[in-house]
Amino acid sequence: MRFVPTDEHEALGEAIDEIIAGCGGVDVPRGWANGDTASGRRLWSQLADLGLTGLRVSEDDGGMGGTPQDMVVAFERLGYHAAPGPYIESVAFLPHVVPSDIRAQIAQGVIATTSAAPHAPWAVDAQISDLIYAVGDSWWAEATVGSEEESLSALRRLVVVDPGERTSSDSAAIAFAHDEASLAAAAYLVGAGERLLDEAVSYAGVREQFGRPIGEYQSLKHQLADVRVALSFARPLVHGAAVTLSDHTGPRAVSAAKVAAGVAARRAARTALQVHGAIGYTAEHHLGLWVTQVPALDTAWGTPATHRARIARALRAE
Amino acid sequence: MRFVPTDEHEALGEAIDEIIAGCGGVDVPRGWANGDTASGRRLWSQLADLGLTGLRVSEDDGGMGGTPQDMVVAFERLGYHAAPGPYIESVAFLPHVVPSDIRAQIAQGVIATTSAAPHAPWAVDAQISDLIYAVGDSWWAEATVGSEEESLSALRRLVVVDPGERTSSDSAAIAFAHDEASLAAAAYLVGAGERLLDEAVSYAGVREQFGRPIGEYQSLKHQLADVRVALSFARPLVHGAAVTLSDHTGPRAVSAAKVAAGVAARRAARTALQVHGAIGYTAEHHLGLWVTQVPALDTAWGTPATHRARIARALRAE
Amino acid sequence: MNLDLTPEHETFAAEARAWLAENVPAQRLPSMDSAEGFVAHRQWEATLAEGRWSVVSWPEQFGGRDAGLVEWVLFEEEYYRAGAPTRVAQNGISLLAPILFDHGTESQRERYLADMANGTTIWAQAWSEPGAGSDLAAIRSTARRDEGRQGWVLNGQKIWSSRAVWADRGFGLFRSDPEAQRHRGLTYFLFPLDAEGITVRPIAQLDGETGFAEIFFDDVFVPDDDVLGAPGDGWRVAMSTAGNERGLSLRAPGRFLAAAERLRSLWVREGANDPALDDAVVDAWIGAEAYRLFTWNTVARALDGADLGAEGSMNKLFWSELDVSIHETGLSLLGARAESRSTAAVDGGRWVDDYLFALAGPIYAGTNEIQRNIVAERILGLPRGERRERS
Amino acid sequence: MNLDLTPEHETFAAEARAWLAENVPAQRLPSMDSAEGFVAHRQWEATLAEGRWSVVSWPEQFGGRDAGLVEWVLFEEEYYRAGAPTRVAQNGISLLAPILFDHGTESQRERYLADMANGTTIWAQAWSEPGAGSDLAAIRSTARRDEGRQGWVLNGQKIWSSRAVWADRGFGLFRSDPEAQRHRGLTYFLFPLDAEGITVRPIAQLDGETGFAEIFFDDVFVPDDDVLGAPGDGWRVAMSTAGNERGLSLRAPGRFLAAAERLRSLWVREGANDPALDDAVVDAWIGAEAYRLFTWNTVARALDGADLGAEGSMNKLFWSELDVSIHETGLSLLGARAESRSTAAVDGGRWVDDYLFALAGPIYAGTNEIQRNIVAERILGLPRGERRERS
Repeated sequence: MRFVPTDEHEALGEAIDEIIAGCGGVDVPRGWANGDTASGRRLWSQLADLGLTGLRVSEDDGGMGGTPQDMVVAFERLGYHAAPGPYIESVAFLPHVVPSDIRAQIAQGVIATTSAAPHAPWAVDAQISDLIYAVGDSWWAEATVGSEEESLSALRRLVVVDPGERTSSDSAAIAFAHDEASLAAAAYLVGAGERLLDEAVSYAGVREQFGRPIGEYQSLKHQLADVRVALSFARPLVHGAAVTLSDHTGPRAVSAAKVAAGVAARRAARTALQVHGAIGYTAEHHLGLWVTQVPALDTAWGTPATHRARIARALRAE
Repeated sequence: MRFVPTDEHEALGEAIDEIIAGCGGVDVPRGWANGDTASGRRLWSQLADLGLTGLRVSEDDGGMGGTPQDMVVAFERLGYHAAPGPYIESVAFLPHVVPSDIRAQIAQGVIATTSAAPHAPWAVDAQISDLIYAVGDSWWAEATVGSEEESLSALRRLVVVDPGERTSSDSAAIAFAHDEASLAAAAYLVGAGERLLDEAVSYAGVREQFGRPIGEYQSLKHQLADVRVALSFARPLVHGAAVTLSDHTGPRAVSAAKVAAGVAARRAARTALQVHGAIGYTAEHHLGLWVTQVPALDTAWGTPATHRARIARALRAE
Repeated sequence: MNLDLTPEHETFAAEARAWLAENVPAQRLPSMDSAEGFVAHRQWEATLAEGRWSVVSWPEQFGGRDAGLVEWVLFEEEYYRAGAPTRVAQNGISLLAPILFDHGTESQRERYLADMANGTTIWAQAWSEPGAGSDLAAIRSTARRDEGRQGWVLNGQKIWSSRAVWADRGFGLFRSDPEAQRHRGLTYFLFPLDAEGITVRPIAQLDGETGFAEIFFDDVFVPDDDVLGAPGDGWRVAMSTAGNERGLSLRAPGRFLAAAERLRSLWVREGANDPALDDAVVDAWIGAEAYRLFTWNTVARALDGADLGAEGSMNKLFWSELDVSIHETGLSLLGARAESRSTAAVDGGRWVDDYLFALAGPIYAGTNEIQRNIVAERILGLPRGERRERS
Repeated sequence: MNLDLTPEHETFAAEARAWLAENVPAQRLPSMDSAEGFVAHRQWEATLAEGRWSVVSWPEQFGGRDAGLVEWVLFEEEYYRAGAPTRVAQNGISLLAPILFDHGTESQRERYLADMANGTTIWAQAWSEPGAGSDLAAIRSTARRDEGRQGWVLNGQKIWSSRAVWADRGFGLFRSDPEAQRHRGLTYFLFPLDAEGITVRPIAQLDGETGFAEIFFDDVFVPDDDVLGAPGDGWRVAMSTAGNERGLSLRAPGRFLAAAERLRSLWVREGANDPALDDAVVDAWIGAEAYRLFTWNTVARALDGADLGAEGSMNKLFWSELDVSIHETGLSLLGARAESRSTAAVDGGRWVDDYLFALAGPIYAGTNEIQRNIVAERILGLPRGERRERS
């Protein structure tokens, strides 16, 4: 029993932080939101060199053979930095579905995306992806790009895709892929929530109203404390679900993690917006990147209602 | 359009306040909680003299022929003072169900109670009542007292009763009686919430911690402000439901009033307890009379779940 | 205690309903915070004015109907129920006009009201500054007396000015007495947004619109004619506006009743299979009903001459939270598709747009934290404590 | 990062489980805050001690098993899962014993620990005073030096002393230096509750129990032997207890896991037809799981030597709100019958009892407002502001 990130996990997180800082930090998602995906693609390539895109690809297929724990550590950092692009699709979902040659390409840094109805009805960011798929309950297919829809999130392009010829696939493997994608989204949400909290705390320390830093006002203090508590109790659910992902209790643990991470991150977003006031509501301030990404990811890969219903079924059957 | 209490309503409320003050104010429910019902019975008799117990009995039957609006004004005051005894049963429910000779007795001040399953499974306070009934969907009956159960509320005794010979009754009239009883409970809850808020505001102004009145702390201030808002928006629903009680939208309006009054009063109870701290948690302080009465009445005469479900059905059918 | 309309009121409401049914554009107009949408919304103001529905509560001489409070609320209910466009003239009509009526000169009323009512002149507010958001008394933009030209010279910077990108004129407070502190020594000015020395910089919002702008003042001359109220008296003049903005006028219940009804309709179409969301829909409906009845009670008391004072703060807390929760529930009902704001999405993607708009509610027109202070101190009478000053 | 138990830990948990299955009373004991229940609970402490399960983390010489943190949490999980009685010796074991181990004399440990472990001596805390609730540093009860008798004379009044009505001994802080301010000049004393000059007055609680008492001190003599830590050093000594009370020790996850499981069971039996309550049950289960995993993470970090400091405040906020919401949901599932606390009611009426108990959670052991201040200032590093002082 040692339920705490290892030194290797810490090192992985720090490596990701450094690479993102080197690519421009917040300028990466800011550029992406404005249609300039160059630095985002450079980031993708550097993270691929680190091994991130092959984290869940076996060493035989040219990947790192990492664990779900490694995966959540990585996605928490991606969320913290609002890293744009179809990471969930490429890193957490597709490797469990596509054949080994495609897995190997993904490990090497090829950008892949997919739709996976009903929980992921669009192939996110297909317009910048090299490989585009559609996945059903028990099949996968290469897909072609259809119409594009604007997302609630400034960072996501929702692309309708048409599946080509379908290849049968193990439905259990696809179900597992859905769970891992949901868990990746949960980890991303926790990271996003941590960033929103950091932004709010910094701003509260410098912004003054009525002659005092607003961080002295007890009302904002308590709202921020509640965010701290919500995130601190959501995170162990994410890490715990990573540990038990392959157990028979894995699906409910993933659902609990996704629900709690979404609640905590939404609370962080609302509070950060409230602390920043109007400046946080502008597209010029980077806060909005997280404020809109959070509800989008809370909805994607299983809505809270979907995940709660799955837990209810499991608890009733117990 | 003049949606505001009339002068007559104000006068009725003040008369009730005065009578209760004359009977000992908070000592009435305090005594009742300790098993001393004498002042509570004296209060009942004086309120009967005022016309309260005959408020919803026609003048032909010796009552006041009052409106549902009069009724909610009265129950709000009863709730404010935590007046104990089966007022909802005698004043709001039974007059619509029992024959005119019994209505006349109630108007004269005879204390009556009833069970009305499923929403009121016990005949509250039957041990001190003169007339005891059981009411079903389409019948009523005199009833005998069975076992007694302790309530969450210090002010209510839950008495299981056995119905005797059943008399058929108009099911529409019984349904109307249920609605009026629910509305009376809602009004009582709003009054109770107002008292809890008043108690909390007074205490917050005098109690000091860390050298300052706790009412200066923004966190408690904001909690109290939220209670003020919740009660201020629940009250118009109660008064509005009284106005439209006989319309086809009456039932949903009653349900909305009961739900909102319960939410607001529960919030008031939680906040008042938090403001008072440990002293509020003692049986010696009178705050507990309201703190326990509120969840009991929120549950009685249709739980929030029951009332929300009824609204949902109405909205879906619209 | 009644909710009965007089026959006159019923006639008024029926007339409004009929006119709206005939005139409301079938297609939602483009956002009024876009160039194209602004033009379309300005045209709609003209249409409203032709029907004499743009400013029902104003005197007839300025384009109104001399309507009372009850009629005004009825009109607002009908307006939103009909799905009519957002009012691009809103800031002028609800923030500036009451001040012009109370504090303006005869000449100012003549010059500005009629054009405000028909959309010829769209007004933008210029309240906040960087460093003076909810704390308006911290204003630093200046007005320097110019005796020779019989007027004032404005300098400084305003921010969060809604509609200012395309609007015609602005109104706001400037510090005319540099010696005076806080809310003393401020003056209320009216000015054209294309005046020499004014630069307007659009600020894009979270929702992709550009409803806000910054306004920079570099030696902008304003003649005495365009001082509203007495010089130095701007704070008192402006505060009646702030009360208005937070109070009844900005948020008649129609908007929330309409949103709750859209939610109900969405739920009947989309949500019948997810009973866990029933309660949220029901609570939204209860909230909208509560808001409607609360308003009617407020109207009755206002007609009785009650001083509603700080009650606007309760109002603002309630509607801003209700609006967020209606739209969160709407997005929940949409499930995995909630994310799309495409016009091909359910209800044309407006659930996302309206959700993002709702998120701003707890911030603007005085943050909800400030509103809770006001409720706690002015309504509940709790002690002020350590805060040094507050609007 | 793993959640695997070692074989030794699994053996330990299995042994505890087996012993509990054999020994936990089939019938719920009467409330420990009643005369009869106190006796029954004291007897249960003796039974626990016979099995050497009363203080698993203590050294063997005092009746413990030298168990580590992991075993302790495992034991707590098994304990609550088995539905075992509330611990009447809790305050002594979790608040006083850690101080005795850290600050006590050899003689004090010899005198007190063994009897604390087997229920012979039940201890009550005497922290708060009227006027010094969450603000402990405002203590006014005094300790006057009596050189002749080599001891101290206590005077004053303590309140909110749990278990004091039937307990044997008490511990608490008194002001030994009348000149010193706030948290300086306080001394930590141990005393028998039947000492001459002590009067204990029961205080009935909202839930009808008498768990609290006031303790009045009228020239109560305490010898130097019963001063814990150095005279004047009481604040520092006591604060390690307060951290403890708020932290890991008082609320191992077992209690909330057991409550969430009771809720799940109730819901399967009673709530299947009311889907609107499903989400609340699910959220309670998620909360209990989060608490369990958070605890295991805390245990791992504590074993790594991390300073957990203010984290106990997050813990307290979370469990106190979770406890209220589990019991509110339980009552909702019971529908119209929720109100009854009769033994004939569902689950023996305990949902009402436990709900009322849960309502006290956000108040005691430092109100949740104080905990939020601590989280905001010590964990998030937000500025203290003008509050003059805080524990």
